Amino acid sequence: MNTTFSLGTMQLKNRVLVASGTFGYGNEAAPYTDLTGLGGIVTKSVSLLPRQGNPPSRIAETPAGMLNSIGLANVGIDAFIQEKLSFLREIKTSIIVNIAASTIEEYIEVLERLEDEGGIEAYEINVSCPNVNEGGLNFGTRCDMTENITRELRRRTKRTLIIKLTPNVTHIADFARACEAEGADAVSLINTLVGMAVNIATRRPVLSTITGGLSGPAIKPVALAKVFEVYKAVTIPIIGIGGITTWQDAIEFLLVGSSAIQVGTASFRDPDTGVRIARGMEDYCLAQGISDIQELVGGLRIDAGVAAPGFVKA
Amino acid sequence: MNTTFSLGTMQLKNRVLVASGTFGYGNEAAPYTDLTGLGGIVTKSVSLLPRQGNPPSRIAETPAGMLNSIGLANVGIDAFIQEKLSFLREIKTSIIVNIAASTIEEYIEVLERLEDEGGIEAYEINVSCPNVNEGGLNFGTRCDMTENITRELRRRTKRTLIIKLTPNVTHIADFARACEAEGADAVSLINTLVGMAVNIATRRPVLSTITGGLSGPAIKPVALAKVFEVYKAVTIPIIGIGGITTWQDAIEFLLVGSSAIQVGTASFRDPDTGVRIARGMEDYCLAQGISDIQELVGGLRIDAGVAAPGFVKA
Amino acid sequence: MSVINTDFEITANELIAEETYVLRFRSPELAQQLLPGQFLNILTSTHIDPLLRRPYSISDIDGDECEIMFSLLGKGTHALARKRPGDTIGVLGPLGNTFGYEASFGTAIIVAGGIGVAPFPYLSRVFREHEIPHITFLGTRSAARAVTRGLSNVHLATDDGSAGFHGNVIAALTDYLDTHTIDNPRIFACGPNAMLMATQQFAHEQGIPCELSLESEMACGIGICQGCPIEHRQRERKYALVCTEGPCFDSQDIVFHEHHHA
Amino acid sequence: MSVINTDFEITANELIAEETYVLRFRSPELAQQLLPGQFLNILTSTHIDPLLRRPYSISDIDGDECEIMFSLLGKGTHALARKRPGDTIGVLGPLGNTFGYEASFGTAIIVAGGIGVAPFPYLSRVFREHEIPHITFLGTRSAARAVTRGLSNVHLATDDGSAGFHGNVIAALTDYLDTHTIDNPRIFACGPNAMLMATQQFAHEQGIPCELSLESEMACGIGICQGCPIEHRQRERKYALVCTEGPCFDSQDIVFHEHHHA
Ligand SMILES: Cc1cc2nc3c(=O)[nH]c(=O)nc-3n(C[C@H](O)[C@H](O)[C@H](O)COP(=O)(O)OP(=O)(O)OC[C@H]3O[C@@H](n4cnc5c(N)ncnc54)[C@H](O)[C@@H]3O)c2cc1C
Ligand SMILES: Cc1cc2nc3c(=O)[nH]c(=O)nc-3n(C[C@H](O)[C@H](O)[C@H](O)COP(=O)(O)OP(=O)(O)OC[C@H]3O[C@@H](n4cnc5c(N)ncnc54)[C@H](O)[C@@H]3O)c2cc1C
Ligand SMILES: Cc1cc2nc3c(=O)[nH]c(=O)nc-3n(C[C@H](O)[C@H](O)[C@H](O)COP(=O)(O)O)c2cc1C
Ligand SMILES: Cc1cc2nc3c(=O)[nH]c(=O)nc-3n(C[C@H](O)[C@H](O)[C@H](O)COP(=O)(O)O)c2cc1C
Ligand code: FES
Ligand code: FES
Repeated sequence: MNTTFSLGTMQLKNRVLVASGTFGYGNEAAPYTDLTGLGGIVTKSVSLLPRQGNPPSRIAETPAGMLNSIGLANVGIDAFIQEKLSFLREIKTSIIVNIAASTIEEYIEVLERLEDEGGIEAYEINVSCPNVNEGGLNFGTRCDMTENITRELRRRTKRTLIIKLTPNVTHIADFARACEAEGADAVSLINTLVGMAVNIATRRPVLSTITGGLSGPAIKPVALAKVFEVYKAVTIPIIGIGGITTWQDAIEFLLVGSSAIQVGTASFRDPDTGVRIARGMEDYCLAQGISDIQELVGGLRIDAGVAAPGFVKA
Repeated sequence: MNTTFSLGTMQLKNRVLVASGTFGYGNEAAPYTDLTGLGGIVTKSVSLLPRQGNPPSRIAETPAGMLNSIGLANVGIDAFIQEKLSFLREIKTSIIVNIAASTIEEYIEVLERLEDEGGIEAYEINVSCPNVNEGGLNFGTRCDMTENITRELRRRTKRTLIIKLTPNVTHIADFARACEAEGADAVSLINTLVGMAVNIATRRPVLSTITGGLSGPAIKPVALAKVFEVYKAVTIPIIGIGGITTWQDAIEFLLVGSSAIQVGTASFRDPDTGVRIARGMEDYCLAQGISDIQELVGGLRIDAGVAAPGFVKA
Repeated sequence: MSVINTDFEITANELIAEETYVLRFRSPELAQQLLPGQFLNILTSTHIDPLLRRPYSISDIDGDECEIMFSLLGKGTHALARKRPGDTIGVLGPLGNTFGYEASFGTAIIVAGGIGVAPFPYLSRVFREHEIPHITFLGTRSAARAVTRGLSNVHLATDDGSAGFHGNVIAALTDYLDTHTIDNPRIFACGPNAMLMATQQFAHEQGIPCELSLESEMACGIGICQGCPIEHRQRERKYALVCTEGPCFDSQDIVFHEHHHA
Repeated sequence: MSVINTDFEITANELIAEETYVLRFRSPELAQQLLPGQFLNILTSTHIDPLLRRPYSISDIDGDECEIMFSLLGKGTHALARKRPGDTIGVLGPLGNTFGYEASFGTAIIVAGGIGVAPFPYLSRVFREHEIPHITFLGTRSAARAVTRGLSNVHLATDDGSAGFHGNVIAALTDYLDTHTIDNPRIFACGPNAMLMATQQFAHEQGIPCELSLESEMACGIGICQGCPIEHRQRERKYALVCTEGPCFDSQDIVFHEHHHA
């Protein structure tokens, strides 16, 4: 049974990655799972300078989901290279460094610093950061900015380049098309949905930043719909993310068009989730007589004559 | 304790309405709850012609939520007036008729037919319908179309006019501003999020229409963030909708800026939910010494110096 | 008639066949009202997930106690299986219409597949009380999953041949009718859609009056969500609602589709 | 040392005070490793809601059995309270650091508020075993909520005056120190943030070394979510993580803020 998958210049040993910001830099979760069982590890977003992150409270549980406003707390590119990369390099799995920045120049600088380092197979670009030059406007909600970032970074690396899309837009397919046109090797989606929660006893927002990002099983139906929308629009591979907790969830994402998936919030409930999912998918394929899991990608069966998807038929 | 609330020409006896499409035409749920305990009933969307709705499967449960693709199944305006309105009129609560259409002309025609009928206090306009003239593009995801509908309908009625907004857009505040500018008395939000689910055994979408609308507790954090975004942008009242299941949820919606709320999916779990919430809110106000529940509307406390909300700080 | 939307205390929850349970609770009001073929919409857990109630046929009535029967499938049935006497469940009902057991016919043929047997102990009890002749064809995957309690004149068919007829329940019925004549029969069927479709076709070919108790996804069970349509030949707007217009339908009125095989 | 992420069978779950339970499970591996002050991250339910684990202090160790103590608050604790012997819970641990009970001091002053008493039966056991003098100040809303088992030399303070000192636990401690001298004391405190803030201030004013066992929202408990920051005077990037760098901190290092009152 073939579980491997080539994505740009990267060769993944299976379709299961762990999502940025939900698995630290790999070392923290190492005691709880066999990291070599993962297709790859996407690091916490790394920025040029260290970031202390937002004040507490940074997280809140919601029905079948959670909100976070971590604020991209991270050690910064220097400390990342000096302290974290050596551990990551030793793990027998693919390493994808997720990059966050507030200006295009910053994205470029972080990427160029990483180009000098071995052991990194791909970059995932988090465009859901407020752009300081544009007054805090999210890069990821502006198609032209997403396009520019992709173009500038593509020019500077031969490594696999993945653009991570935000779901908080009207037509996510437009963003995926822009990434494809500018040479991205893949898009990954979805990042978190904007959400909030209120503590009625104090009458304050639960999160220190008022709003935050919603993740977990609650958002899985939204993520599937976004992946399917993008799958109809581009031919580059899609990495599906959002609420994946079981191997069955992962198969759903493959069927709607994901070539690989990422496990996020579910790792908090159980850090071994990613490895369990990889194993579950393999067992499923064996049981179903599927010789290459690629057969499942985009394998959704749609009867002729059903209504065009994309609008809510409520 | 004052629970009443004036909205345009309508006087609501309390802040709790039941949401369109989740309470039929009132008669079905009557055996299970005391309809007079509700602030109002929003009818299932009514269209000009009867609509049979989508083929099965129309619903699917998801984590703490559900998907639906009912397809606006309804009796049509004639049968609504002849068969449903007489029951609704007799209930001692406010009646808000929700209107759906695929062209502006159709919206106008339905509204004008209803203008001749007594016992209706308000219209809620469902703009989340595919516009046939624009090739199925959703009215509600195009600001100019939302604007046009509001203008044309405002011109034709003195009754309370509520525009119901879809959350599937990048900047929902723009849509609310357009509604306010064109004279809407209120906006209600959110309608359902686009979502989907896959049956991995059959490899088919669970819903016959592939995608559908996500509702229920899962979407509550998204709804709260959207209401808060709109509250900062307009001065007309907001009716908050999305995952409200308990009176505590309702208070959260008031604090972020809702003047009233609607209970949707929760009525399926328990048709008495709306009345229980109205009672719970009243008890809460009494216990807290709140003499007019209006005090809570927009009462969210925000510390000086917190990050501007609206972008995900993941 | 008064409708009920209350928590009831569970008095028993027993494993009666492989992965199949009978759960009882005490409710004189429901016990008095419920008729064969009707169902209850049950809150399987106080957690918000699973969010929706699950419909269950009334399986039998014993004095003041009501019985439902379920087999393990997903979240709801696993939550139900964990319940113990003394725990409570939320029950909303009575819901839906009844089997047409008051129609005029000679002998009732009950056709049940898998957990589709659930409504028939109660129907059989009513047949016995009114001395209405009836014969039961029960199809299951294997002998270990067969639930015959409360039934009469049972002919078992198993997919694996572990007991009774080796094959499906319609094959068993056809086989039986090859050698027996039934006077003025009427079929009452409940089970998976594939079985109902076969039953429909069989009844049509043999010209036997037939009613089907249908399943559907349901969000509300009371007609407010429009989530449970079935294509119906007599309806102007194409669909009937399984929850309020069913679950029991005249077989001739129902149009099955591809997706019902799923 | 080996970390554990397994389901364990519950051996007891008892109500020991108003809305307060002690739950035990058997795990020789954990019983051998866990030290006072550490915690476990517990899956309170197999349902997907509540989604996240909840952290609970190790309350005591008895042979091969581990004990946690909890009081009813929201979804997780209500789910835990429904558990019965024979049911299982998912446990991940041992997590966090320990109390600095190996520091050099004369007498330990334990300050506990409400369910903040949870870690102290175990700490007290270690103190007793090593013959370290200690005295315990326990504050609760009322006498009915006071849990004193496993503690030694307890001075109770209740908000409603229903037993012991009438007032909060720091007032009780202040009152005590007015009339007693404690030789080379060290405070070990756990409880609601308001109490910890008062304890911090008291320790600072009195010049008593003090450690606080902090609470925080936690998604993972193992350092992968960055969800549990506390402002820390010794940290370059302002915050320490309660789950991996705590939960026990030197009182002098911790900066509380407005929101901690909530
Ligand atoms: C009127 C009516 C009466 C019913 N009476 C009974 C009864 O007496 N006893 C009983 O056990 N059930 C009965 N059902 C079915 C019952 O309501 C639930 O659907 C069933 O118990 C599964 O619930 P769950 O929560 O365990 O599974 P879910 O978590 O809802 O589903 C688990 C998986 O099984 C699939 N699934 C769900 N339902 C079915 C199904 N019916 N057939 C095949 N796959 C399915 C789902 O798609 C999902 O993949 C009845 C349904 C209706 C509409
Ligand atoms: C290191 C550590 C050790 C802990 N040890 C224990 C222990 O030994 N025993 C114990 O009972 N608890 C302990 N807790 C707290 C515990 O993890 C849970 O937060 C608590 O049991 C409530 O969970 P719940 O699911 O019942 O409530 P939730 O459903 O999470 O919350 C219900 C409501 O209470 C509020 N809330 C949640 N937690 C708190 C809180 N701590 N104080 C005030 N309001 C709150 C929420 O905002 C919400 O409104 C510890 C926490 C930490 C970080
Ligand atoms: C606590 C937390 C921190 C996150 N941090 C990042 C981040 O630094 N960079 C990023 O691109 N995405 C980040 N994400 C988003 C996840 O990678 C993922 O896209 C999202 O959570 C949806 O997947 P899930 O539902 O499986 O969690 C974070 C998510 C969570 C919950
Ligand atoms: C089954 C179902 C049918 C619905 N039908 C309509 C409708 O006809 N018109 C409309 O404006 N909204 C409709 N809605 C949307 C609800 O009114 C509401 O906006 C949405 O469900 C979010 O609220 P909730 O999470 O409380 O359900 C429907 C929702 C559901 C679940
Ligand atoms: S289940 Fe809601 S209308 Fe039938
Ligand atoms: S709880 Fe996740 S980092 Fe501390």
